[in-house]
Amino acid sequence: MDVVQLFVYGIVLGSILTLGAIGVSLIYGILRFAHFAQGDVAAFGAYIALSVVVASGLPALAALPVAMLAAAGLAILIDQTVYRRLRGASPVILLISSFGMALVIRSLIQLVWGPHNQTFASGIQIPYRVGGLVLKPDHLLIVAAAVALVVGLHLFLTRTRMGKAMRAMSDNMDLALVSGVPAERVVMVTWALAGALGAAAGVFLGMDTRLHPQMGWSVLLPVFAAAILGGIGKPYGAIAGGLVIGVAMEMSTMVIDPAYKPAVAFAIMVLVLVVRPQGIFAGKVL
Amino acid sequence: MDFLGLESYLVAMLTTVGIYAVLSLGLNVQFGLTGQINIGIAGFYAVGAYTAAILTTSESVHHLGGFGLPFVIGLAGAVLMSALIALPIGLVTIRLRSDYLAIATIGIAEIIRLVFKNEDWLSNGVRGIPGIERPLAGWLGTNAHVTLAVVLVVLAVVWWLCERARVSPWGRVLRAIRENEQGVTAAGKDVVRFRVQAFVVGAAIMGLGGALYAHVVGFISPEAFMPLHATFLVWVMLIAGGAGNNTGAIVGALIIWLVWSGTELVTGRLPPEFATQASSVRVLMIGVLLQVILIARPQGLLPERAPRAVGAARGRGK
Amino acid sequence: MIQIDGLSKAFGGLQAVDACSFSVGKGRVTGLIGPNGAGKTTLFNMVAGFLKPDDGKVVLDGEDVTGLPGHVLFHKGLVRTFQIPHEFSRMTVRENLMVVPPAQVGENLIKSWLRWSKVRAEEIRVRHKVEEVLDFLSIDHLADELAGNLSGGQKKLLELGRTMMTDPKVVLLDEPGAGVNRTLLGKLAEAIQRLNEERGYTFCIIEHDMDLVSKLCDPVVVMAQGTVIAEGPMHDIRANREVQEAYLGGGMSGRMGHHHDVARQQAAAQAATLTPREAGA
Amino acid sequence: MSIASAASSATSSATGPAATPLVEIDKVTGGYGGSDILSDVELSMTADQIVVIIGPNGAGKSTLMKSVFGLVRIRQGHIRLDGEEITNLRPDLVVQKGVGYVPQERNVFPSMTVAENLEMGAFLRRDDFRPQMRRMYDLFPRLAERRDQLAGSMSGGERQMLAMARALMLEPRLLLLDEPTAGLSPLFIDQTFERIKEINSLGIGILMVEQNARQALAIADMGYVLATGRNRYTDTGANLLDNPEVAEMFLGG
Repeated sequence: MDVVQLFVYGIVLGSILTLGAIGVSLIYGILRFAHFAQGDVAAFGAYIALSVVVASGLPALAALPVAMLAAAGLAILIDQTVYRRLRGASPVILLISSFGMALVIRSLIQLVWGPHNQTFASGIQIPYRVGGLVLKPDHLLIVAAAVALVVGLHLFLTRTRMGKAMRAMSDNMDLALVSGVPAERVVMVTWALAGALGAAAGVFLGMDTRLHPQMGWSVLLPVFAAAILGGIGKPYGAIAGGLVIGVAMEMSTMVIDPAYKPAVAFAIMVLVLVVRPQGIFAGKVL
Repeated sequence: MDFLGLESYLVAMLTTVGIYAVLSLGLNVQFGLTGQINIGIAGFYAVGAYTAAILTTSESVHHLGGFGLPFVIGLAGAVLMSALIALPIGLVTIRLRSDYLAIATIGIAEIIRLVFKNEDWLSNGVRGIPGIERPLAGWLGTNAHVTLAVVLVVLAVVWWLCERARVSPWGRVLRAIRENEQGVTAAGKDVVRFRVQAFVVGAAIMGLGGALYAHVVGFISPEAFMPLHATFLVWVMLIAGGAGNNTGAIVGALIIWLVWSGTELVTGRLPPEFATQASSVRVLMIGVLLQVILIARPQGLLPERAPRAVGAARGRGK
Repeated sequence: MIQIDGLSKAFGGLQAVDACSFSVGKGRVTGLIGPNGAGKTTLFNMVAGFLKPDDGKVVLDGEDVTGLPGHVLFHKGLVRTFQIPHEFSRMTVRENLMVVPPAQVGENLIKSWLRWSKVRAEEIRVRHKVEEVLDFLSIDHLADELAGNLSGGQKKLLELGRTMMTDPKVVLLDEPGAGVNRTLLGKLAEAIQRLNEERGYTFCIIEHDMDLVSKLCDPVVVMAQGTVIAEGPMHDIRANREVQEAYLGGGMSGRMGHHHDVARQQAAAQAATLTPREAGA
Repeated sequence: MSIASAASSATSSATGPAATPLVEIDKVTGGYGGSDILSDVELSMTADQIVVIIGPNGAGKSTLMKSVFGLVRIRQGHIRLDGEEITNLRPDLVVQKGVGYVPQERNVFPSMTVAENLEMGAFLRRDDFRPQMRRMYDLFPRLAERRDQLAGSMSGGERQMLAMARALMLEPRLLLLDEPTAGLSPLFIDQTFERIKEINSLGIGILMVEQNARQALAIADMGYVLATGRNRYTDTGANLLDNPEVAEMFLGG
């Protein structure tokens, strides 16, 4: 397939991974643990959107706010019921707990929405043709919405009191606490943001391909690869990381079997971890 | 349920528990002793299963081999192959922090699964490899009791090897690395070498578990090596039984499998149209159980205990 | 035993250790003191192979060992302790000590499986050594206690005990007295003294507790601003004006001769602030 | 010379010994976890003073300062701020009572800009803090030049300035400084002491721990010498500078 075409697909996938990776990075920056249920929170958001779409007949993008809200609520709920009780335990315990939480969410999804593949909209979209390039309307929507969300997040982190408090806490926890930053509130906002952005990633992934209960698990590896590439704990790095991983995964199909796309994410991640554990884009931080 | 039905149910259940106990012991070498988080158990489990299947099945045009070799050679091959796969992975990833290692092992397991799913010449892809004989079938027949006995013998040997490893100076260095790496360097030990060894030994044991599985079930396909059964349950077993404690690893396998199949008894009563939902309910319950254990008793049922020092005054010591 | 020759290390723009030279005599207990930020721990880390020096040489018992990694130096007989104890918390005190002896047969897993009698015989030897060490430090009652449960002072004793599990040529102790209560401090000092006198151990000790230094160490080396400014018995060191100035932070202007302007400014500033005092007094 | 007369003569503007001290540390015993680091320590200062705590390593200097700030468990004794009890009060509440604290290390938010660091300093303020921010830029012109630069990319000296400015954003009555000149080049050490004097001249009490005893005592109204967690000498900065016993004490005399 055409290089430029694959690049476009890469940008679309990259936008989706970016949103997931930002969530992972935000959680890591504030709570210092790798949240392995992030992919499944994203899948949950996608399925909520599916229910809205089915019930109302609106397009998936219109269901996005509801999905984001619901996933934010879910993220806060699991934090309050489980992770909060494990604060102060070693990150290893939290990591294993989140690994278990991933399965809980996945089985809930399967229970409620069934194990089959589903799509937001049946029928085939008529793509735009620009030169030799094929652009699906959904792809444009995904990229535009992802950009809007990232800009929104940027404004939140740099312009609002709470956003700055979040950055301060991720930067220097002790100093933030003595400055009067309300730690538990910041933690809740962090979960809400990570959940909402995860839900957006899930909805976009569902628009781009299809929904199935394993979608969260299958996207977890590239999402973490993106977060690590960008320097985990650094949301702005996650943007670059997500785009690099997305483009690399799509472009790789020119030389290797598309079935091995996840292996590309993995290979890049291991390379980064071994060569430059602080991430490629260290320096530009939360 | 009549007596024979109950008995065959028990035999089948204990056989499965035996296989899980082997996996749990393998994880204990990595996580319990050394503190390595391997979320790719399924990968090494699959390598072991496919290796044993390819080595022992009779020749087939659908996949590599088979070579029709004896059961014991299949086991040895499984151990060797998973160790060989683990070695380069270990050398590359072992210096990583625990959470990075965790995500890296997820990737490894995923890639291994993709290989078995897509490389038809090797594994017959999604159609899988059928016709794997019961352990020692040519010699002792296909009796389920024999199968159970073989699994339990292998388990006993693995337990003994793991226990010896734990109380040996080798295990002592691993536990010290888990506690404080710099302190081990200051004691003149090459930390990286020990960590790679632990990772490889653990993976080899998981491969052995995979070989047992292939022979017990008789048919393998990539479906069997999804992270849920192959990785997640093993983690819950080790955490519940007590990380760092080899006996705990076995007890955990038994108890969690009891709970797991117990949940089937509950969900089995649901009308058939809820069959798919039922399996989700079971995973849900196990997932919640893990959270409860982590919050209420993170050290597990049988917490880690210091090995009794060799030559201590009591017992047979000098 | 150790000769340190022109050792230097800079972090970013900061010259932490600047052409530092002194030697640690065989069978002596050499003290290394100096105000905070003098570069003592950096120097220690370089000597013990935990940091690579930018320049200079470390000679151990006649052999150039500059830049060798920590676990290699360990096998050459150079052992260190840490300012913050690096104990293995969820292991017993006995196990903590048993980890240390080098090249144990049972550290090979295959041999542990197949040659257990050999491993066992060695374990018994190591165990006796542990008992001897615990006895020497009079903490034998703690043998089966988890190291994480020990008090700060007991952990320091354990650190010292770990160095005794090999037969080191020289032991570097990084602030053995920090965070140790008075009673245990006496015990620790006595142990160091006896190891030196009865077993001929060579020590080099960073310490801030001057009572401990004067009790244990001869000679004492004083570092300030990354370099050695004095060397001698503690008695002379106390009376040394330059050392006193270093501790008061005034020694700096004297040493900053190459920054003439800064030095002059500082001198002027000091003179200015001293005037009213003299007037008042 | 007695302590009281030294204090009043050293600070011409002192309101006399009868005035309520800004800070009063009254026979404080305490430490971290189980063990006491401070025993029966006393210290008293007024709002217009610069007070320096010096002493050999392990004397408990930083611990004493942290005890004012609620970071140390005080077992016995009292700490009062303007006569009000603040013993064992939570750090963020101590901040609200008008105490600014500049830790020795990790005292800025490295990946936030200078301006954002100052905003974080004012986090507890609900009113308009921009006038105070302008005052800080006037006091530290270097920070004004770099207001949009990330704190992490600044030199040690600039970061120290920023840390002080950040702590001043709540307009505290008392500023605690933990070794403000540690690791700074001589030029920045001089500048830092100059700024400290200026801050004090704005009517903010300064209580600081310093290794650089000679220069610190030179600007101090009062000096407290601690050794092994106890008061050893208390006198005017000038007198302590003159006292040969102080120098020897550092060497265990």
